Amino acid sequence: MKAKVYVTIKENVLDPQGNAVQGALHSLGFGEVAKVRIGKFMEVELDTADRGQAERQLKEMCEKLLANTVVEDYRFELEG
Amino acid sequence: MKAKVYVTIKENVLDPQGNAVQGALHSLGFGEVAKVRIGKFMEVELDTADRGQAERQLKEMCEKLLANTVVEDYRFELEG
Amino acid sequence: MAQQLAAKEPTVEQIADQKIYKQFGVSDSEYALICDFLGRKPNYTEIGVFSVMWSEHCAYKNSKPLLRRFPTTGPRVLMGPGEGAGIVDIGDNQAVVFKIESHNHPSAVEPYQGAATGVGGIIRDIFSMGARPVALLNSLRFGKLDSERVRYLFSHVVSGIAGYGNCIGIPTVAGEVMFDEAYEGNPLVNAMCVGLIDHDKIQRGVAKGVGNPVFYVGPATGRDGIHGATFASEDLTAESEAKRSAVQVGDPFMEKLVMEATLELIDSGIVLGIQDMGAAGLTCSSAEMASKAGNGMELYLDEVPQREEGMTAYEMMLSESQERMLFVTEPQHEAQAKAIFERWGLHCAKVGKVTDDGRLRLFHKGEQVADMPVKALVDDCPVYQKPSKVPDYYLKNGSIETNSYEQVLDLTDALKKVLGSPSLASKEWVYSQYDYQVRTSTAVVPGSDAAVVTIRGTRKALAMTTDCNARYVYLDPEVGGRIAVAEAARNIVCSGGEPLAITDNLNFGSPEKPEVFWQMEKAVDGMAEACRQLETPVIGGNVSLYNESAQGAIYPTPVVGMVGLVHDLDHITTQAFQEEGDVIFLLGD
Amino acid sequence: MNFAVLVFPGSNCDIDMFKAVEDTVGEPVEYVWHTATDLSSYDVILVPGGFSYGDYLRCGAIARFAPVMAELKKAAEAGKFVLGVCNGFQILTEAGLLPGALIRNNSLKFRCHPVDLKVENNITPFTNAYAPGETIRIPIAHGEGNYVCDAETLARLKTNNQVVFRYQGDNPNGSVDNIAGVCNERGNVVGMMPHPERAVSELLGSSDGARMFTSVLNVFLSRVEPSAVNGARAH
Ligand SMILES: Nc1ncnc2c1ncn2[C@@H]1O[C@H](COP(=O)(O)OP(=O)(O)O)[C@@H](O)[C@H]1O
Repeated sequence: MKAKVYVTIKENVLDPQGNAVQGALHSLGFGEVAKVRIGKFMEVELDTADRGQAERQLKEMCEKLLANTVVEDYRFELEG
Repeated sequence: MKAKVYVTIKENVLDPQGNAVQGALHSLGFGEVAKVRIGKFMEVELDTADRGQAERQLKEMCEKLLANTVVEDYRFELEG
Repeated sequence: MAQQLAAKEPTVEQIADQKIYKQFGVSDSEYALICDFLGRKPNYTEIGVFSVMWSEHCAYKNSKPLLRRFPTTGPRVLMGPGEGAGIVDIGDNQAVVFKIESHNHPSAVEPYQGAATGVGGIIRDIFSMGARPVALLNSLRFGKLDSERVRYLFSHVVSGIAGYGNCIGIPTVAGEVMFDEAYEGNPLVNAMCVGLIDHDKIQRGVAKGVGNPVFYVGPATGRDGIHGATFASEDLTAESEAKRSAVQVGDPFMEKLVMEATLELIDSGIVLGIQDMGAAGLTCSSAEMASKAGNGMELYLDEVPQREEGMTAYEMMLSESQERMLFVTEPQHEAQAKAIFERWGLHCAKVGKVTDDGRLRLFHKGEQVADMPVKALVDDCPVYQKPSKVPDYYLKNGSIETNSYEQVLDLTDALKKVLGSPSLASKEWVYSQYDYQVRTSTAVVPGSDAAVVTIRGTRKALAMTTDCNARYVYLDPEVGGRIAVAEAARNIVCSGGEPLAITDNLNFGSPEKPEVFWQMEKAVDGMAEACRQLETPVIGGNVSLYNESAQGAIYPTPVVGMVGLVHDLDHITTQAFQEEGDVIFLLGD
Repeated sequence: MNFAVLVFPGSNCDIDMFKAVEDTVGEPVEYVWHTATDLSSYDVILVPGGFSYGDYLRCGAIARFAPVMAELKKAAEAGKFVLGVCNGFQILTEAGLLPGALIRNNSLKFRCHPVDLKVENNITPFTNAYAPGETIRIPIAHGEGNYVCDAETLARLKTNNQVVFRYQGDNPNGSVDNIAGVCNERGNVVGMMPHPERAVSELLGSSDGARMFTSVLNVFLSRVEPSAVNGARAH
């Protein structure tokens, strides 16, 4: 089973990388870029067919390791 | 207009980050994790209503800055 | 799928008839020689192995005659060119190990990873000798900063060097950066590493003891950095595109583990021979280790850890996946070796055996897939004496009447111009991204002449620098070569050190051009002369040729990396004026 | 007094920390491997800098799960002295032993150079040899030292006097309120981005960091409340 995990920086936390990329895009001439936020996109393959179990596990992985919930939010999608 | 950009490491390129996270998940007891690949997830806000233009611009931004096409693939979705 | 891929490999006959070997850079006469050595025509794996062993990078076939002109011995030299790195005695049973290496072409394609893996490679050269790496240096050349591409290359190369060195925890203490149109399409990225070792710990890359097992340690092998020829004979489908050789990606964390485990293994005294897998990975390390011991080697490729499915013998032998090592120990020490690596979270795989027949034999899926004489691979590559010709520009410059130039009268303005040029401006932007203090031994940090690194438990220190003013070398290669060595020596002396020896990186254009070959010859002569005068022998180095772009060859850039011994910490001197009222002298004329 | 220097795969300032203890206070010091399950024989536990587990994913994120971390938590709860420097600070925040988080420098670049620090809190066991408000010079070397926390936490840090160091002059990483180091409420766990172990001799450019080590030794020897030690000194 495959999962996609998205980790994003919390709305009220500054995103230095996003700001820098936005600046860079402006100086490349993409003036219509109003905002950029940069997060992580993870593809996780799980050796299990049990959807419920996979979901529980992913939630736990995110809470424990994949995201730092002090500054980040996460969500995931299970495929197949 | 909002876009979501996904940047992933090319299939046969080494992903040390993904490997390290996979190892960590294993030692945390998530033995069923078969593979982890870590990429980037970006949210880009564009001050434009022209979908075609937005698409062209996003493609160019990805090629020029957001992805390093030597080692990364990208795709994007336009919302709204 | 494996079968399918293997079936795509050209047959022995196709290689011969369609001259496929040429795509590997093997000439007709070299191919004929290979057939002679084998007593038959080579298969795809064999021609691949020969082509890398007989490349300029491994065999120095165009530069060997020149390298012989360097003085390479001296009372302090414990190991000269030939091994991974040279070694110089610094007294008290201690020695300094150092070498420089280029990663120019990979950095032009992918600057961050190219530079990072260049640093990773040179570090492996040092710790595979048994030495503890204590400092990194670099020498960089780029085109002019007004180009967007150049700025991209420059900033990513610097990040790549920083990313690798900072993570592994070896301070990057010195270097140089210059900008000139001559490097527009072909940047230079040379990395140097300096290590410390006790005399009795010095290792060599030898496959000693017939019957002994050969171990592979490090991450799994992928299709990284295999030369493009693999798929050149295939139609470029989406599928083959995806399988094509991948850019090598550095993993400094992995290398840190491999380094610590390797040093621990060497400390335990059970290693008979060890070598890193650098260029042409498994091929070069196995052949060279066997050759140095006068032995042969068998490799069981199914045992090689693999990152991807369906890898062929050819791909495994030519892969340049990073952070891998090969070592030989006696069978009874296998468990001890494994335990050391396991403590560091690493696996080591038994992938071969030392044999007495002087052959490199490869086995894959129950079959012998290659069988080549080791000596032919390592020693018998033909050496070429390329034709040389004095370039027109040099002749023309010789007749220029310098008095005809107008004298500069506005010196303030001239000085401002000079100071404002990026090549001369402060390099703080660069070195503030490097962790130059980790290991807490850096007594002189970047920003002075040579860097100085202390040796704990002694009053001694090492001074180190990289130098080359390629514009001088271009204008007069012989004088320029001398100047490069002399400048390095001055930097060492001004920092309080006694120059010990140099490592050099000969970055030149194509040796097929007689004018370029002339530059090489002359530059080497000049350097050799300076090394003799200053009693700083060349204990190792690297050659990077074919540095050309659409605009032509780069400036001839023979980078000098020099290390000196500071006999007492009190001798350390920095560049800055110290106090008001101090007297200023000008030495020389 | 017994010092422990924790070693994770990828730690690289462990040796420097060890040497600093030897050179400043000369008390017994040992490396403790990340798999260790007993810290009971140590009085001070130093979590050194480096790139534990490559700092892949997030700095310190993977290290916090090492077996030794459970013991470190116990030690902190028992009131033992814990100092995390650079990656060590990141590990302590990831482990929840210190509030907040450390994200990418606002310059997005790794930065290595000396900085001036203002000692904001000199009643922690590691800082009581400094005068309050004193400026000291200590090098930084990090790519992710930008301290962030929510407004509530920040207010709490200030009320409880948990800000230990602030950057003086240039803020090198964009850290909120110029914060360079913080402690827990009790004051026995301190985390900071600058490297005091790199500033223990004039040969290294500064010896201002040495007092962090002598300080903790003094506190230990006096075996009284850290604030009393400080209070006893005339300012
Ligand atoms: N790529 C680099 N990496 C590390 N240090 C560098 C680099 N480039 C320059 N430096 C350092 O900056 C200082 C000035 O360098 P440079 O301008 O080449 O001066 P010099 O001609 O006196 O050697 C030296 O200390 C040098 O080591």
